[in-house]
Amino acid sequence: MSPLKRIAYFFGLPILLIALWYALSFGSTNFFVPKPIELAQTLWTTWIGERFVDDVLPSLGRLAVGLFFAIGLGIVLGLLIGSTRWLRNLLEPLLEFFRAIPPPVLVPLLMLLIGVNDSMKVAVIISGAIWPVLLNTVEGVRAVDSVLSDSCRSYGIRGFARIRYFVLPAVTPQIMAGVRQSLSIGLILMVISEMFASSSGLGFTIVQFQRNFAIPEMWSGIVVLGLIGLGLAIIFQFVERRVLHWYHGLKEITHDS
Amino acid sequence: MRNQRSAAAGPKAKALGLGIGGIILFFLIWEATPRLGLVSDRYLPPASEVLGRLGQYLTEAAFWKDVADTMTSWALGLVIATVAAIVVGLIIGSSRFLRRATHTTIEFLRPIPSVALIPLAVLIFGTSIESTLLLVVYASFWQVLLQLLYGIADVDAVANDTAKSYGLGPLARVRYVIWPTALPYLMTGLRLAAAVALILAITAELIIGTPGLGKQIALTQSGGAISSMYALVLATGMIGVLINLGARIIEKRVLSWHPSVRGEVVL
Amino acid sequence: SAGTDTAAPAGSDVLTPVTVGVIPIADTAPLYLGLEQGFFEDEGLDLTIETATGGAAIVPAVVTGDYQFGFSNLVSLMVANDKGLPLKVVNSAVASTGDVESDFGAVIVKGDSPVETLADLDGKTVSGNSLNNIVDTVMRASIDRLGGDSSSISFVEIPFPDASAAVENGQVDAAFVVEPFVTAAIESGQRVISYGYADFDLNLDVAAYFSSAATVEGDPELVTKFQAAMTKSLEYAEANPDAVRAIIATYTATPPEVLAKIVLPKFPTEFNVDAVTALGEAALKYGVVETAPDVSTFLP
Amino acid sequence: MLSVRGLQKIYKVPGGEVEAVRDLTFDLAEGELVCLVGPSGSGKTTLLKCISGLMEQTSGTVELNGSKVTGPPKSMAVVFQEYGRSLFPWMTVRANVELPLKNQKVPKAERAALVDAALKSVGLDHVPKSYPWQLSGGMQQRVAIARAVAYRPQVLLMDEPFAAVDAQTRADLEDLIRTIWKQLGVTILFVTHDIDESVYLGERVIVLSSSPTVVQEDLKIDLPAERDQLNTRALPRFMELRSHVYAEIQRAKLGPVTEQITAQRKASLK
Amino acid sequence: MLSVRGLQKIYKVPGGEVEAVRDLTFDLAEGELVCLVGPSGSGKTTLLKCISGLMEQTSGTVELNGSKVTGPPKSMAVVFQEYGRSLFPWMTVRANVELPLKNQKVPKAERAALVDAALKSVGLDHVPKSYPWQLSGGMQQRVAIARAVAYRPQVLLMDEPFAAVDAQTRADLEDLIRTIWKQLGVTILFVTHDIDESVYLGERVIVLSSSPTVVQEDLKIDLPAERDQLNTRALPRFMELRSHVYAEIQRAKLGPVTEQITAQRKASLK
Ligand SMILES: Nc1ncnc2c1ncn2[C@@H]1O[C@H](COP(=O)(O)OP(=O)(O)OP(=O)(O)O)[C@@H](O)[C@H]1O
Ligand SMILES: Nc1ncnc2c1ncn2[C@@H]1O[C@H](COP(=O)(O)OP(=O)(O)OP(=O)(O)O)[C@@H](O)[C@H]1O
Ligand SMILES: O=[N+]([O-])[O-]
Ligand SMILES: [Mg+2]
Ligand SMILES: [Mg+2]
Repeated sequence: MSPLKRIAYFFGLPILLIALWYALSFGSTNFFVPKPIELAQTLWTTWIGERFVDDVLPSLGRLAVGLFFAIGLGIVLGLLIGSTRWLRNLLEPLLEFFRAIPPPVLVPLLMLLIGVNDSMKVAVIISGAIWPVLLNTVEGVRAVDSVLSDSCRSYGIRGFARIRYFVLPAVTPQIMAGVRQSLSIGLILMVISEMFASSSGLGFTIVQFQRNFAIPEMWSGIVVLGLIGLGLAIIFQFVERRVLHWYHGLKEITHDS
Repeated sequence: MRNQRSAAAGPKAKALGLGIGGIILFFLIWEATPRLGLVSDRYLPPASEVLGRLGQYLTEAAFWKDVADTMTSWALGLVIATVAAIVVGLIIGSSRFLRRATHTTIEFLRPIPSVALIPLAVLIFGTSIESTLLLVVYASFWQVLLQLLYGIADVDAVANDTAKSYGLGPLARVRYVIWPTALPYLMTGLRLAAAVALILAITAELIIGTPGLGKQIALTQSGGAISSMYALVLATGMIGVLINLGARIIEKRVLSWHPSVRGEVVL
Repeated sequence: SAGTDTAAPAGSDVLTPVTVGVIPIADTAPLYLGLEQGFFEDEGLDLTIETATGGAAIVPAVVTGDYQFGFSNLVSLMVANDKGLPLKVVNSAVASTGDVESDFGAVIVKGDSPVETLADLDGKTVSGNSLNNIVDTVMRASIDRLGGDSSSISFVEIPFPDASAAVENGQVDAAFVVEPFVTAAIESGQRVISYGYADFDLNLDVAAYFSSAATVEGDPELVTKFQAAMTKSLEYAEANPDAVRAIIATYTATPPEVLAKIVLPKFPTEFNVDAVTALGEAALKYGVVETAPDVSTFLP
Repeated sequence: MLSVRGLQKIYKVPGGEVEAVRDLTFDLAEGELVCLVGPSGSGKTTLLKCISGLMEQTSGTVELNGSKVTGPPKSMAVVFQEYGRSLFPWMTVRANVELPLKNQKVPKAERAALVDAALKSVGLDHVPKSYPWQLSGGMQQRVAIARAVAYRPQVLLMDEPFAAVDAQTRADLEDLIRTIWKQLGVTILFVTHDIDESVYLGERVIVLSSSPTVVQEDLKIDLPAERDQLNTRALPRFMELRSHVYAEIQRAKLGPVTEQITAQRKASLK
Repeated sequence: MLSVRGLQKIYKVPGGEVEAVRDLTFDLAEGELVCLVGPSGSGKTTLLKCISGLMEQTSGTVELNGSKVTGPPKSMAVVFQEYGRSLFPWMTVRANVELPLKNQKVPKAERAALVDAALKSVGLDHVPKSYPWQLSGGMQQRVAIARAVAYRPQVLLMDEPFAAVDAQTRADLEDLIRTIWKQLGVTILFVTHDIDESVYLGERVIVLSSSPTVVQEDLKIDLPAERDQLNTRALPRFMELRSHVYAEIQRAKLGPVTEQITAQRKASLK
């Protein structure tokens, strides 16, 4: 694809939507609904500078650590649980139990067990972002191709080698689907984790704005979240293209025709 | 694989037994934590006390009314989100152009936390159930959509070529090839979304104050009724387990041909 | 009051529906009592109480007119006023007890903590339920008045229900909590170093009922009726603490044995203008608002 | 009817290109049965994919009944070499065979009759309710054949359709193909590795060179129209023809024929 | 060395059972090369899966060197019928062939030599960096063969390994198998549909009945040990043997032989 086309794809729909929003908000005076231009100005004045260093960067740091562990643990546990039936039977109800507990309820408990610190916030991020990776990995492991699986067994490829050379690559497409979900859920939980027992951070700041009726600032915070999400997605896409180049080659035989 | 076969004698009973074993283990650890003084029982009451309180709740009509309220938002929200995601997903997923053109927008909107939309929800719908629904739908929509898009990308080239060569048009291919291929992904998406929908239903009730389990949790929290609060959290978790059980049953039926399901029967 | 229970309001058969958004805590007991006692009906109002856990859900609903009235703490209302949000304070709601030895809000520390007064908190970590709001404003003001340095303190947000545990586990050195957590903390061996609201001003208005500018200007009659009913309710609550405790049990989850022991707030019918003025100035001083509210127009 | 002109296909792979097919030109008349043989990797599958409109060629044209093929034409059916992956694992054998007919809105009764007949003709009338993954390799391949047969296409492209079936079944299926061909007047392009099969089945055999591919030989099979497994294969002419094809393939394998030589050969054939 | 006794396999399918293999008993001596033929769906793949310990039989035993096979033995390699799905799509051709050796901790230099030799022997030394899905069907199948050959197993099970390759390559690969067999003394069980191939390759040919399967015929191939594509196939004895196998298969296809008859035949063979 030519760079020009790429740019058109990237900005096309967003520009269209912003134009629509601009048209719709033209005559509106609603206090809670921002206008595009006002929002853009607020975005600039609110987030560039000191606040970026004090609130956004530490949040991003926690997010990165949380995602790292969520993805790592999700894959490791997923491989374990997916390939061991008794473990799956043992843990599935429990995992479903924890998955159903809303983070705002979980936070006090984590505070109790871990304390009011960065580890707690990271734990909140892990507690929510792990599920898509874990679930997708488990399902992927369960669905590996039977002929490939037999090939491995007949060549005595077992244990760690089997995971490394067979299961992991085979499940990577599913894992990537999970990771992509985890990125945005992690971001959401970064906000939620800062809504409790916090005094700084992106999420904390957005909630402050919301409580203090700084509505344009609040929306600008939400836009920042969206932009961070977009940034994560772009990084992710880059990594995925690399990790799954064989998969895209395999699938695009027809897609390109 | 070997142990899968040895489990063949009453595998269902065995699976159930293991699952229950896991739960019992969890409760034992929970019971021990405050009893051994690892955490003060004023902040984390022992499991037995919470279970007792839950037992009491189960006999109260008001509790069941709350459960019904929460489950209504959950079910409605999930259905709306799923249907919308399937329609949007199939449209976007089967066109390369749309896939590319919507990418930025989707990735921008997806990480916006539902909870940040609460003012907007209240602004539009007040504190009625629609506010909760908006949050539930927004959060679970993306889960289903994304899984579906990945599923559609996983369509086998040879299978798709076969369908094309037999003159199956785009719609027929969606129905006979793309849909079945994406179904396993969709089921995972649904299970993710079901949990997220429950979480958001409760969270919205908790924060906005629409009636349901979430509101009750908030009340017990602010009222300092700590074992009641944990009893309600427990109830929430149990609902999650039941939902997953239901999803598994549906999955077994819908995906009987899929390696993840058939593998356990044949091998 | 037995008579008002059954007597239908003469003259008008049709009641005006009115919805009030509140937080289900002890502070709003008079509203529930007023509904129970028929004070609103007497004024021709058909009252519906909607609950929420915070201003985030109430304010937009009042602004859009879904609710005619709402309940919020005063500093939040000052902030809204500061941001130009079209809200109007219409009635007093709840205030400190006038007793520095016993109030419904308190700063607690661990039983064996070396901290004796607010002035000892310098350099320490203190929690409040929400920052840049009434709780930290009054704490800062008291600390600085006692010769401490509030800017050396790091404040963190911890919800009231979780604060006592955070104190116990050493995650914070002190915490501002309200009832029923004050009583619970004392019973578990923790100490109160300051009854925060009363320390700021013996009779500090903590929260108020508000409405939107549109309602206040467009339907002054409704506001007058609400104020009348509210005044009756507040007086009734102030005079009948047992009724207050009884009604709190109906809309919160606080166990009855705890309810019997908690310290109730005062339910004044008039604002303490001096205290509100001082609160406004403190809010300005600590950067919560950019301009202090003009109390003469801010209050009804 | 089907005309391939100067077909070239270059696969783009990371770090280079693979010229699978260099320059293929040939015609199929209406109702012809042509066999295509060529070394492994010579581009037979590639060619079939281009003809069926599933893949775009790099240059050259494919025309069906005078109009360019740009997408899969409805009147064409393909039996894929990767039979296992061409069956839908979520459908029973019967549903797999029925699907294209259902899609064509063939009335139910007629559909049932066509499916039954097709399954019977490939010897699979006993497993309609099985799923493809419950079948042996040969059975799966026969399901794919039954699907194509039931579809009654105008043009039938088959990519090594008998690779996984036993000798006896193969003979039966060969006769089935010739019967269908004669009865329905369908145009068939049949890829096979079995030289005897190509001679026995085809009215013409096209031999491809090894990759980058050109047509190395286009041989008319002048055997009687009525063929029979025992007698036809015993004919001296059959022996001659198969030896010829065998020699050609061996020559093809020796290395890619240079364009020059091919050009010469083409000229000499005219 | 390899001993199959009373092997039975019943597949459980929703709503019933499929008895794929009824009762198979035969032995392979150390270093034997035995071909297995039988109608499509007669359970050849099933049998191979049981022998290789990939699937558990319903009853009967498989013994390798005197000890029961309960899981895949390390000294055995299998070439699967579904070659396309047996290659790892995320690995290059070279990595696919190399993996089992790497897993066995074969030193790097030796590994490279083995892989190179194996790829060369199947005629794929020019594509080591391609991915399997960039290859033609026949090339994929040859990669699977190369992987098994490079592994140097004690027992080699091959399930129609030449189904997708052209005639010339097939002949080459047949000779390759016999060469490897003679050089390394490996025991080979080779499933094929091609009767000529079974006779040309094997020292023995086992013919299976159609499903539910029993051994219908166990035929010694008394051809000279040194075989050659042109001369051996022209031997009168070769013709006799292939006719015999052909007749047996035709008989097998007529319907499942009853256990009684099988028992009689077994008795008469002793
Ligand atoms: N997707 C692809 N990417 C790159 N190269 C490819 C791709 N598909 C096929 N090729 C190459 O194109 C050439 C022709 O392949 P094709 O599958 O058409 O051969 P074939 O004649 O069908 O062989 P066979 O008889 O073994 O099936 C081969 O060299 C192969 O490696
Ligand atoms: N997973 C399965 N579930 C149910 N039945 C099966 C399964 N796999 C194979 N079968 C049945 O077992 C029988 C033998 O199958 P098998 O694959 O062993 O045959 P085969 O001899 O290898 O045939 P082919 O030569 O066609 O590959 C067939 O009738 C098949 O339908
Ligand atoms: O979207 N969520 O706020 O979880
Ligand atoms: Mg091919
Ligand atoms: Mg087979």
